[in-house]
Amino acid sequence: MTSNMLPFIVIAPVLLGLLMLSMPKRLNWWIFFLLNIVLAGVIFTLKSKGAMSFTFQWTLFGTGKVVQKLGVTPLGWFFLAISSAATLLFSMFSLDFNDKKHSTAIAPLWLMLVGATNGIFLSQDWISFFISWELMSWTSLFIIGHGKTSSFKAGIYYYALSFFGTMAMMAGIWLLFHRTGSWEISSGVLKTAQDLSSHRGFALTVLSLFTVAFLAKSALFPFHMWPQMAHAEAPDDFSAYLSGIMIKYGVYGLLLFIVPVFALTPRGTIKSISGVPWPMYILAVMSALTSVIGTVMAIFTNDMKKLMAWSTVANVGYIGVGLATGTSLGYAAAMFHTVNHMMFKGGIFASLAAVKYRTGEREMHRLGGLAYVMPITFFTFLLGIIAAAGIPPLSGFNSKWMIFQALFEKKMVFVATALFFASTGAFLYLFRGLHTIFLGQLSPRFRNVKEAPPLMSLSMIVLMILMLAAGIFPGLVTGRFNDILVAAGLNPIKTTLYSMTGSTTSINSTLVASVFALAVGVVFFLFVIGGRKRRVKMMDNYTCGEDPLDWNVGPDRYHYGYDFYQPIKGLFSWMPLGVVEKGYNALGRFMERLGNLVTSISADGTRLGWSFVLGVILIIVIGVVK
Amino acid sequence: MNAYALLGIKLIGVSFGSMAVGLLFMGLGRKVTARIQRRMGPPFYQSFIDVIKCFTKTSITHNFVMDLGIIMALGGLIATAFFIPFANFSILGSSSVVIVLYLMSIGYLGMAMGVSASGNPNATIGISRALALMMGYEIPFVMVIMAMLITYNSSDLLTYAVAQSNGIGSWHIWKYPLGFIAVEIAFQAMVGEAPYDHMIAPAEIASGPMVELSGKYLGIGFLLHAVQLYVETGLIVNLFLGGASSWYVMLVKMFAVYFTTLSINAVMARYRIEQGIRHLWIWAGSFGLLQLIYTRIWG
Amino acid sequence: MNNPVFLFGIGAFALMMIGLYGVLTHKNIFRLILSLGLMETGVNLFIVAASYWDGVRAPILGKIFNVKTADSYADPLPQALVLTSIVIGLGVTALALALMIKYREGTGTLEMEDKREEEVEE
Amino acid sequence: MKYSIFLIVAPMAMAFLVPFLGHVMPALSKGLSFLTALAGTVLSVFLLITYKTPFTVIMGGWIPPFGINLHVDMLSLLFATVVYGAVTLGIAFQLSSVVVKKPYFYMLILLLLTSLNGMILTGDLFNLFVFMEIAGISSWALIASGNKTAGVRGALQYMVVASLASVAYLAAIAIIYSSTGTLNMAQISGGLREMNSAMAALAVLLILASLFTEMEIFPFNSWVGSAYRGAPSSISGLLSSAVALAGAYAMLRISYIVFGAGMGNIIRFGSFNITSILFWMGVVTVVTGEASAFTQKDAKRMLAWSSVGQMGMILMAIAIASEKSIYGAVFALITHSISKLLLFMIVGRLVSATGTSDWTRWKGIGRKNSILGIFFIIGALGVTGIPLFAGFWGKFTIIGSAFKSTGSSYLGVYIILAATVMEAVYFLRLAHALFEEPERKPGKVNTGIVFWTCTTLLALAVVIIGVFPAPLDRKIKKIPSELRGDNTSGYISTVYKAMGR
Repeated sequence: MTSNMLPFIVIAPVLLGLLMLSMPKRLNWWIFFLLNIVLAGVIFTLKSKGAMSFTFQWTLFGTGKVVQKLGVTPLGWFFLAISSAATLLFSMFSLDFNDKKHSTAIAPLWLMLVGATNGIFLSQDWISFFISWELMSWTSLFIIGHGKTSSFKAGIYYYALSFFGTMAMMAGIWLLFHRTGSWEISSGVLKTAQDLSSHRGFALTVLSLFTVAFLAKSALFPFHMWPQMAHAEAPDDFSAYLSGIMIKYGVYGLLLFIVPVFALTPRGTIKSISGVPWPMYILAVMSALTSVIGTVMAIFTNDMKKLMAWSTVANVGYIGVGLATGTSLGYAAAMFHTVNHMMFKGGIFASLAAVKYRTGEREMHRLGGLAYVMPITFFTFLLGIIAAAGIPPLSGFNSKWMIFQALFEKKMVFVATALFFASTGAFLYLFRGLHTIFLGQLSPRFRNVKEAPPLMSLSMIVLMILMLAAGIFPGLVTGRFNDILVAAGLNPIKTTLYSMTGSTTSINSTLVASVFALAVGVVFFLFVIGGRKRRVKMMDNYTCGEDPLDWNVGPDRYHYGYDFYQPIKGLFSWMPLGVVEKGYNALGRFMERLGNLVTSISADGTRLGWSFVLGVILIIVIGVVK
Repeated sequence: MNAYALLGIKLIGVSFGSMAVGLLFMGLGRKVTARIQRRMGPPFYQSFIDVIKCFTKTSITHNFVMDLGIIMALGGLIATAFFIPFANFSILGSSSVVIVLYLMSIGYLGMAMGVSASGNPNATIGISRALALMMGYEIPFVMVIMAMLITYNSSDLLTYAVAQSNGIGSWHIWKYPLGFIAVEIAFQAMVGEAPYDHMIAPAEIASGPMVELSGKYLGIGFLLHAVQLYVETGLIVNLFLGGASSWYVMLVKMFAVYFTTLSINAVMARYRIEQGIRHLWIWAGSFGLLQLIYTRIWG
Repeated sequence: MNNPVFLFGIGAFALMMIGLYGVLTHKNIFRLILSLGLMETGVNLFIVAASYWDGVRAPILGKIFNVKTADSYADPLPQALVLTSIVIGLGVTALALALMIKYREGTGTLEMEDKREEEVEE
Repeated sequence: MKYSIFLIVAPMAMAFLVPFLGHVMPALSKGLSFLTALAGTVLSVFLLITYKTPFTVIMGGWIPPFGINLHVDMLSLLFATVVYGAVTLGIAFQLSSVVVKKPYFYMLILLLLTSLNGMILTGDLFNLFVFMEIAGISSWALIASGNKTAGVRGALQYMVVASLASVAYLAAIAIIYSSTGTLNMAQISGGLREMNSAMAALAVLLILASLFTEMEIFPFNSWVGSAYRGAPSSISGLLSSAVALAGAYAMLRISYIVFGAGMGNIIRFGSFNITSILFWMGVVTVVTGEASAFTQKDAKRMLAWSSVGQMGMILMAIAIASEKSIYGAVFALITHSISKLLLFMIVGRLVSATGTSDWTRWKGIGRKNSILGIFFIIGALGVTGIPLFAGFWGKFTIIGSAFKSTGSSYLGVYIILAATVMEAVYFLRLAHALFEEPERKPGKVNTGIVFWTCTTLLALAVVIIGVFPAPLDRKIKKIPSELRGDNTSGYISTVYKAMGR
């Protein structure tokens, strides 16, 4: 394995993806799967070779000398590894998902996207980073759209915000280049850290430009509304990738550039709130806000994919808070939650895709009772939501716990309160998903629904095992963080295979899991020795044997699912939840008005002369005013 | 004997002990309520009889999710009970309050899953109310806990309990008076007593979650409530009432907490669900917030 | 005031303004073309005026004018410019009139209006 | 290097030949016009390859200010090449179209070619005016050449605005000539500074107004939508890729050589700060152009307004006037020409396949013609300036130079960056619509070997320049130093040398 492998894992998927554009759909999915195996294999052997890099130099007059460098940093490798593993699982899932009936033509684009992802995580210079970033943006746009008018609205919304971020990043990259004279990311970090004391305005401008790009990609406030459209409208199997991996690019960016800058800045250089530099405190508040908004919106959503999209937003908020604390604990927590979110949200979206695959429904209240016919899907979803809610034996708890420890360390109790609110709200919407899709009445329409096909089931089972493993043995994941933390200029954290040490206490997740198992054992014993049980059809009990169908009430109406939390809706009416979205829409409308105004000045034949005169006046005004 | 096996046996003891304590409280509670309402009430051991009777009956199930959920529910709560220090002693050596808060949730989740798998809309409505109410009481509760947490820089319940062991003057009631009020209000909702008994609401939704449970399922349901009482009263005692130096003091304090709750329950009517949450947010929430602000800035 | 440059200048400016007024106030294509023609005439006059100065003669060699030295010639270039410009103006006007006729054939009107839904060819 | 005159003369001669020949053998005349353009392309490429230093050709032995000089440097040669290439492909495209044009059409194209090359090569202000007028006349006629009224309307609108512009330009020439006594650009250079500053400002104002019209800068671009829409697509493509290019060239040349004495010396006349005029007009143009394109349901209007947006950005780059910004502007102009021509070709065929230029009714047409759709995406990404596609390097450099320059306002740059978001949105919106589920059965797109050759060449150019910009870079990077005034190889000194001073 030489360093030539680095460009290979970036370029090969892109080229193969281009080639695949002219191949049949089903074959493409196989190629996609097989290449992902190769890529994952290559990526997992990279680590053992230690630091390696591939450099490519060229010169343009416009850009000066450019040293493009792909290299493996601890952070990059970590993201690369988890993303390639997850991609492998999702591609296995997609193999069965895209059968003859459901097949979409997105495999080539997806493969290009995988190449772009690898590029982002390997880039050591801004040019490569930017190129990969843009490649990722537009390929994902077409995947989200996948030829549906309704989906495309979501896609273009996503792309507009993302492109806005990209443009901000372009500005940031140039400002940084003019300051450092180099395209290298690491020298940019060092220089910006120095500038925070000497040229504060400049450094903050650069930082905020990059932050805009990363926030837009990670759907943090004020860019939090695109996932509910994009995740919901994307192809079902792609939603898992979108939520599991794509939303983490921004997190990666923040960990790559923003957090190290503040880590390298000596204490006291910049005013701090609660022990956190104020820009980072603002980031923390924005992230907390994101998770509160995401939670509240999720509670009142009827579309299952939208619900989970809002849940993704909420979880990214957690990650943002974690890394905004800027401590090693917070940094590690952010990474840990990234991994966990990848697993549990991957699992959840995979199970939703399986449900959609079998039933074709997306509105939750039309479903119900699918647990009884799709047990593997149900268990994936169940473990997913347990992890998402942060309940102990599963992985989500460990990372949430670490995030809270990071907050307690800095005594950021108000941010923590917001997160607790989001965390409690998570139970509401997660249970709602569980109940409305999988529990309650099984509609007769779905009585003959089968379990998901084998490869889909297999990848869901693997995801379940991963979630459990990371939950019971957190050290499997946290053990990898110390290299990354040291590389970012932070102290290592204390962790073993079984336990983690936070600021206020340490926990032993394995112990928690085992006492839980013990308690369940006790109850199971009670359950077994209790009287015998009889299996009765649902209708035979609470409708007293009457069939509601006789009164023209179908079981799907008897299934309490629609507008689940209607009684408490009024409680949230005071929150200005849609205000940002309304702002964007107003901006869009303003632009349309402006466009109409301009075209009406100019396209109306009678105003030709006037436009000329107006132009002359405009020149005079600008010339004289400036 | 192997240390792990010994610990296991102890934990099994704790699990049955917590059930027993909870059932005893329930029995006494029924007596107390009856006396407030000028009735005789059942004997204090009635709950034990009920549970045993339930376990001997034939029960109805609809599907495997129901079994799973109900087992998970009680298992989760018992696991939580392991983490509650009893008489200033924590059997697992540590009892992080964050774990307690989150582990308790698995009990709720299991319960919710089990009963909503029964397919009865009443049960689901009950669950949806319970979860909604959770948003009401969890936030004030957490805020108060965080106030303690930043004072002691520890999230161990045992630390809090030990810190209050110097007589009644060192109790957290005095140190965190606003917090105590907040938690008391939240506690009323936590155990689901009036005015926050939306989840059960016998007259509206036929006891909500319990509606479809029978036989041993109902028995486990009772046990669930029992362990919940144990955990939650234990939590309050450890947080505010100075823990305890001996097991009977602990029990007395725990019952005292429950007694207060019952007394309020006996004389209150039920809020509507959104009124209840609003009430919790406004009163418990503001007290908790004030406590947190006070502690963060001057504490 | 008697300076012909000044008078020419005034005249040129006036012509241009009249033309501009026509362009700004008329929808009729024919009037637009006429107005543009006026403006062009104005600017041609302006070029001639700008290059005139007193005491020089037309730059035509010959005995008729009894020109002795080259110094007293007027600058011949502006006249060339104006001639060129007049020719171009002629071309433009001719083409514009042709377009106008075609426009009239297509729409039946001489009013300049914008129609967005008209058919277009490849 | 003497051959450079053929770039102007050859198409002019052919333009006179074609209509006569057309009466006898129409096919031959059309082929001949194509061959002329092709030969010109070959010649200009040859000149480009053998190019060493800038040189000046004095026409007819008359030394300026009495005669006219042509100036050939990298900038003009490169642009001439692009114009020739674009026109060649445009003619080929038109020949492959189902709409058969008469030989006059090709005569007009050759005339357009002549005049654009004249604009690019000439070193004389009045000569520039003459060529601008010829370009105007031929393009109006070309726009109106369709048998639909839309073209005539567009041509008339263009004609009105352009006539105003030419009046303004002539008036400016009169002012400049009466004060400096010359119309040669190199000789005027710096001369404006010695004029009465009010007169100079007036001249500058009038020249800017006319050049802005040529370059489609807001609000002088009122004709753009109708003209681009009404014209046959080959002509719309040429308007965007050749005519606007020549306009931008004139802007570049005049603002650096005539207003100032070389690049970076643009000065203020009295209270008139030309740099900020160019800069802010550029910003305003980008915003309004992108906003207008954003609202269009008509694909050709959309592309037209998108050109406006690009021109705005290029104007901003011209205003910044640093070496990098000129490099970026030229790069962006060339890549814009390539991508826009590609887009107009595809759009033209889609219009004829569907009978409408309303892109919302084109849904699903790319599903059957997937390569066409992919080419559209390539063109769209090329214009938008996405990395790995041609437009990126120009845009990237312009933005970079804007942040480097002290004269530019960062606010303006941020505004431009934000406005380009709209550009990405409307292009990809249309690109995606091509692949959406069709509402009705899409028609057959008329393609053929000629069409595929043209589009493939252009699409490949977009991708290749995007991925390997180095060959183009080698040419363009010579331009900034040639535009400098203080340089021995600069424009002014070369012209003076040729005049023997």
